[in-house]
Amino acid sequence: MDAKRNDLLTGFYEKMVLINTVESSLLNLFAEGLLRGTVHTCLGQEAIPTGVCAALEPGRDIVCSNHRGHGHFLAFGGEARPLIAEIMGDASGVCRGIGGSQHIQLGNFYSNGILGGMSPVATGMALAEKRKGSGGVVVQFLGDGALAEGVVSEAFNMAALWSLPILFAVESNGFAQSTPTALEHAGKLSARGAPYGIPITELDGNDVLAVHAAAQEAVGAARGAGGPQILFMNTYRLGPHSKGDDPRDPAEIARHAEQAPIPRARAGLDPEWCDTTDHRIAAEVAAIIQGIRSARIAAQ
Amino acid sequence: MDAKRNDLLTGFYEKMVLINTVESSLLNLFAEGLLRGTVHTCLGQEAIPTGVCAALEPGRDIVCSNHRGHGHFLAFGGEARPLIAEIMGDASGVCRGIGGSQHIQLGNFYSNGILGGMSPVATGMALAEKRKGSGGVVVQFLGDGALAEGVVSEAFNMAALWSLPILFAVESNGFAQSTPTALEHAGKLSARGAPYGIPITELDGNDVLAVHAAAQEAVGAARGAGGPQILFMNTYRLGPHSKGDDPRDPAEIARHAEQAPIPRARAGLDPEWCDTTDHRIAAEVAAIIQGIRSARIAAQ
Amino acid sequence: MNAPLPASTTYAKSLNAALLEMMREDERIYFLGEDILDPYGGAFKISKGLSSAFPDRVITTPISEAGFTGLATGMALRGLRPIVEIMFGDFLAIAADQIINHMAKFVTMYGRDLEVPVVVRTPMGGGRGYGATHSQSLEKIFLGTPNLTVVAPSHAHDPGQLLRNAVALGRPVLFIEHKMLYPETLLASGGALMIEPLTDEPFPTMLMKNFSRGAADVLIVAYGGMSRLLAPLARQMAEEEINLAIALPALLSPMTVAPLLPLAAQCGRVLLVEEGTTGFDWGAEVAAQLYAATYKTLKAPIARLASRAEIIPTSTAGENAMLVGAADIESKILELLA
Amino acid sequence: MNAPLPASTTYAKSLNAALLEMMREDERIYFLGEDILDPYGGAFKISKGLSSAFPDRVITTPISEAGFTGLATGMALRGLRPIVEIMFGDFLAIAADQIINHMAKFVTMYGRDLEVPVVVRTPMGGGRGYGATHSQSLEKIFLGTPNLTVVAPSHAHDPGQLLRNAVALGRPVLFIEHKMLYPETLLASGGALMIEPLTDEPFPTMLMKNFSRGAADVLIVAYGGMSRLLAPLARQMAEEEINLAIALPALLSPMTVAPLLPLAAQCGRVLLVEEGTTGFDWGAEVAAQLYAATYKTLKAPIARLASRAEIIPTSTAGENAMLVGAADIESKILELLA
Ligand SMILES: Cc1ncc(C[n+]2csc(CCOP(=O)(O)OP(=O)(O)O)c2C)c(N)n1
Ligand SMILES: Cc1ncc(C[n+]2csc(CCOP(=O)(O)OP(=O)(O)O)c2C)c(N)n1
Ligand SMILES: [Mg+2]
Ligand SMILES: [Mg+2]
Repeated sequence: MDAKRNDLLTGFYEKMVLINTVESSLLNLFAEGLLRGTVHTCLGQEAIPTGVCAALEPGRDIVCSNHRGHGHFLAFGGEARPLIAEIMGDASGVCRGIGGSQHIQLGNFYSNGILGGMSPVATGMALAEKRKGSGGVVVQFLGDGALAEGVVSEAFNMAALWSLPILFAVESNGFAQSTPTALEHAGKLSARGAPYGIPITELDGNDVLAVHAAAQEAVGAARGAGGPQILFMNTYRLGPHSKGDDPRDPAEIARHAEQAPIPRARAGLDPEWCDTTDHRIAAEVAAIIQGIRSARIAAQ
Repeated sequence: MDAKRNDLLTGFYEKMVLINTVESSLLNLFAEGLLRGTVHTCLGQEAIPTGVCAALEPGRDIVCSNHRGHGHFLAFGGEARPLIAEIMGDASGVCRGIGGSQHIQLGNFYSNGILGGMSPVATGMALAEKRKGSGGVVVQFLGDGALAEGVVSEAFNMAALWSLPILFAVESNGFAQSTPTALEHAGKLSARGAPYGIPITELDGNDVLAVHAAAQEAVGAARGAGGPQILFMNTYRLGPHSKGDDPRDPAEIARHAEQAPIPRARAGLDPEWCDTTDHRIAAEVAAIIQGIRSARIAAQ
Repeated sequence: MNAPLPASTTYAKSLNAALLEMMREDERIYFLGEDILDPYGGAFKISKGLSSAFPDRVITTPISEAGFTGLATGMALRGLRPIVEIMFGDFLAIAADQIINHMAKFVTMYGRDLEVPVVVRTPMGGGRGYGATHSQSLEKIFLGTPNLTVVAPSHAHDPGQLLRNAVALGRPVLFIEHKMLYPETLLASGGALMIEPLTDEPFPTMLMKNFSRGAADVLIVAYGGMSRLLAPLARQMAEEEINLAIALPALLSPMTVAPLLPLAAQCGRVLLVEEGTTGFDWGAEVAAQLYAATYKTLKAPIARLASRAEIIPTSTAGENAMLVGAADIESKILELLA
Repeated sequence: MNAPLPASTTYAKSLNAALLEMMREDERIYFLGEDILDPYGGAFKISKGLSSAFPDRVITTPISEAGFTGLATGMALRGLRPIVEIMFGDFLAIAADQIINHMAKFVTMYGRDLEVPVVVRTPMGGGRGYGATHSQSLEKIFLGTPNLTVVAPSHAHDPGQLLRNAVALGRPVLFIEHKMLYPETLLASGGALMIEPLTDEPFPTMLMKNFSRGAADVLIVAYGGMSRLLAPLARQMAEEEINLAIALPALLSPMTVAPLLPLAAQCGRVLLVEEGTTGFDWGAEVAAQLYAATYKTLKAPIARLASRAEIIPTSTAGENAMLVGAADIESKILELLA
């Protein structure tokens, strides 16, 4: 592995571990009763936010995220403290505790909890950036399940019709909530954008370097007037859909855990450095949470 | 041309002339002020309703129609008098004058004025017929413009997922109201159902025998547990979108008129018989309209 | 038609049991929605066990709320009796066209009455910190839709029985369940509370009283999840000797105030409570009708309580401040009596 | 802010002229919808000439009402000022989720105020025999939606100026135009009628009176297309010496009755008129608020008129029987005065 590739990978590893640590901590907080509502974690899917967002320029590019958006937020440059505080419903959160896990906005980052609903909104943003000549590209993250919403098809059509700078980043984890893809999608899911003439790249979404390379290419094409792009990334969710019960076979989950993005990245890195990094980030996140807790207690 | 083919063609010719005559008469009634609201005629598109509905069994098959549905109604076995009366808002109409041009139901025929909205409804009917084991097939007529409604994509997915007996019959006349297809659809429109694994046949929708043959095959496949089918039929609307203004170049319309279904069918038939048929049907439709008028005057 | 309540079952269990029973009795009943198969059994577990018992008639759908709502309409038009679950009531907005311009229209649009026996059930309401798009009480956008019946049982009703009645109606029903009611044990008369039906329709109004002698001081009219706040409040106020008559209509639309008039006239003070946001709400129609029917006989203007006309925050503090709460109701009652 | 009305222009021309002017003045304004390009210029010709003058900023869309409404929201979030045309107001139901759960939510859902300058305009109403899915007054499903402003100018307003004000608002506006008003010449004082603004907001309430001396016998509150029925009726009743004060609010939601109170108190008789179907309608909220604010001072219960809670028939006879008409209004006035 060359030096540049190694630099990239260490950076990605750090980001993925941060995402993983924040998500695990959120599940713990939920179990502790310190967090209400709902929380969809992207455990096992860390390569996609990390690789895709590394191909973006947060100053001019835009991310439209969905219900499973914490990783997108962190990978796009958002900080862990205001994110965690937000999900804990704290007034110091990025949206003053009002938005919560599924409704987050900061700068060029927007999320909403209605599946598929952000697709036309993101398409409109891409139209605006194109007309303003900003050079900005919009990334719209979508789960495989959300592809069944009609409004996503409408967005595909409009984005292609007007050749807009948007990347539809599909995180295909094989499930929507409890339902396997085969029970809710006919035919070839990755080809949904094909009749609109949108270029589609299907790839292993657990290989962070591959995700990043594909995203760079797709974002570059979109920025260079190549119109909309689709990345169809295969991955697997290691955690429950939100909190609590998971009807899947634990053996299946364990099998996928071996192929998860973090162990895969780790295989190309110095194990000692990885351990140090893991501990450092664990400590950082723990400190953030401790800080929020203390402030809460102090305020009472 | 063999005898059977000739029998078919004469029957189709009569039906197409009936449709054409009713539609023209409706436009005249509108111009006369005897008909309010809106009226979308299928002048120039007569082959599609005629050929498709001839492949159906009105007793068990179902037609879900759209805003341009008079031809579908007549071709599916509906009578001209109650149809015309309905569109004239007469209490003797098939829906007592309440539904009007876009909202007609009788037996297994249903239409509605919301573009694309009948696609999931038709899909549900197909599910019901399948579960009841009736052997019935549902035909859902759709314009090219309506394919942009997201709910149509949702219906494609469900129909294919559950392998339902439904035929999506697309009448692609190159326009939606005033807008040419290229201004509202990206990519390859006929391929929209492809990613769902739905078999698609694209064909000349002005050749009534070809339409009928394709419909027979598609309906047969759907009935035989082959799941949903798409016929993508290219045609051209010779009349205005509804009544009144037509922004298209008259020369373009004239060029297409030569290739319209009725002149094309006529070319394979005895011209004298055709003339007699034309006159007979004209007289029949005129008598129907005269009857409705007289009854109206009598009622006043 | 309205059998006695089974002892101490929950709102969720009542619905689940009714579904199982109905599907056993009637082959035309289908159940459709997202993530409804066992072992998951639906986001709120209302369909638990259904797919195991009736694998052919329980259909898990793609995430296409408009699509599968329309699908159900088509099934209903062709002789089946589908029950649709919309996972969160907020997503009804996606299916609005299918409900308003298709399902409800077909009943009479063709100049004759068609049977359209379809029930769309959905959990509404806040209180769980789900945030702006998963906590609303959006039923009000469907109230007044011609040919659409909107029903919202409180936990003083037997929700399972009402669901049976909805399926039996033969016309489109939107069936609203407050998500905070699911774990609640159904209310029955006992202690300070007397509960009885005020009307004998398929979707009756239940009357909950916290007194046995004397007259009511205030008539409260509320529906759905509000019973969760009102039952404890009524118990508490019984000790303070404030007599409350609480009418809980299950039938939101179409609606008549006629059964409420004797009570309204009797106490002269009326409070309307709902969780939806204020303005153009359920209470507006109730108030307008009540005022017209009791004209000048009330002792005070009708009080209306609803949630603030804002989006619903995720944080506990924000949600509590925004949604109507027991404290708001209590102080309105005291205000009315002052 | 509300310039004097140009002499004898129509409702449609006023809108068209305002659009042309606004787009000339502000490069951020885009116009989106179905079939809006020249020479067709939109189903009701409101966008005539726009695409010729501003080819880059007039975008004809696919038949995807949810999609292009969401598109406009995205444009608005990123600094543009889109105006969306929904060809028939009935199709708003398709875009309900995009309006309620996206457009309106973004304004405050993120804990801070975001600018979402988007206007959705659409023709509503019956009277042209278009039938059940092209004749409704569906605005009522959006009334009371937090963060959504609903505006419906009558032809006593200057609709073009109100559209300018809607675009300037910086927040989502649903702008309702009754399709029967398009060919109407805008009303101005003259003959028996006096017209003046009652309030001075961006979306003012206009007051139309058919008398110059004495007091009003009845206060009528109505909006949008109802002015078409009310203006001739007011002229006719002037001859019968029945004094009518007709308040025509343009701002439907959010709404306050405060400006109406002096008039209501003065005449003590109030009639509310709207074309939407009866029940859970605009008038319910107006009535509830008016009753509360005028408690026991009115001379008679508030009268409410709306269309029958049925689907809208195509036939002339059916449509006339179902929709609220001038004769219904007249007899309600006489009833109030009896
Ligand atoms: C319109 C809508 N329908 C349903 C839901 C409830 N819901 C939340 S996440 C989810 C599954 C989504 O699956 P997918 O899109 O594959 O994303 P994943 O959760 O797998 O990341 C569902 C059904 C929702 N939030 N919005
Ligand atoms: C949901 C919806 N949007 C818009 C319309 C208005 N409208 C009626 S017909 C039409 C064009 C339809 O084009 P297409 O589907 O190609 O059918 P065609 O008229 O060409 O037969 C439009 C936009 C409608 N009826 N329904
Ligand atoms: Mg998934
Ligand atoms: Mg067409």
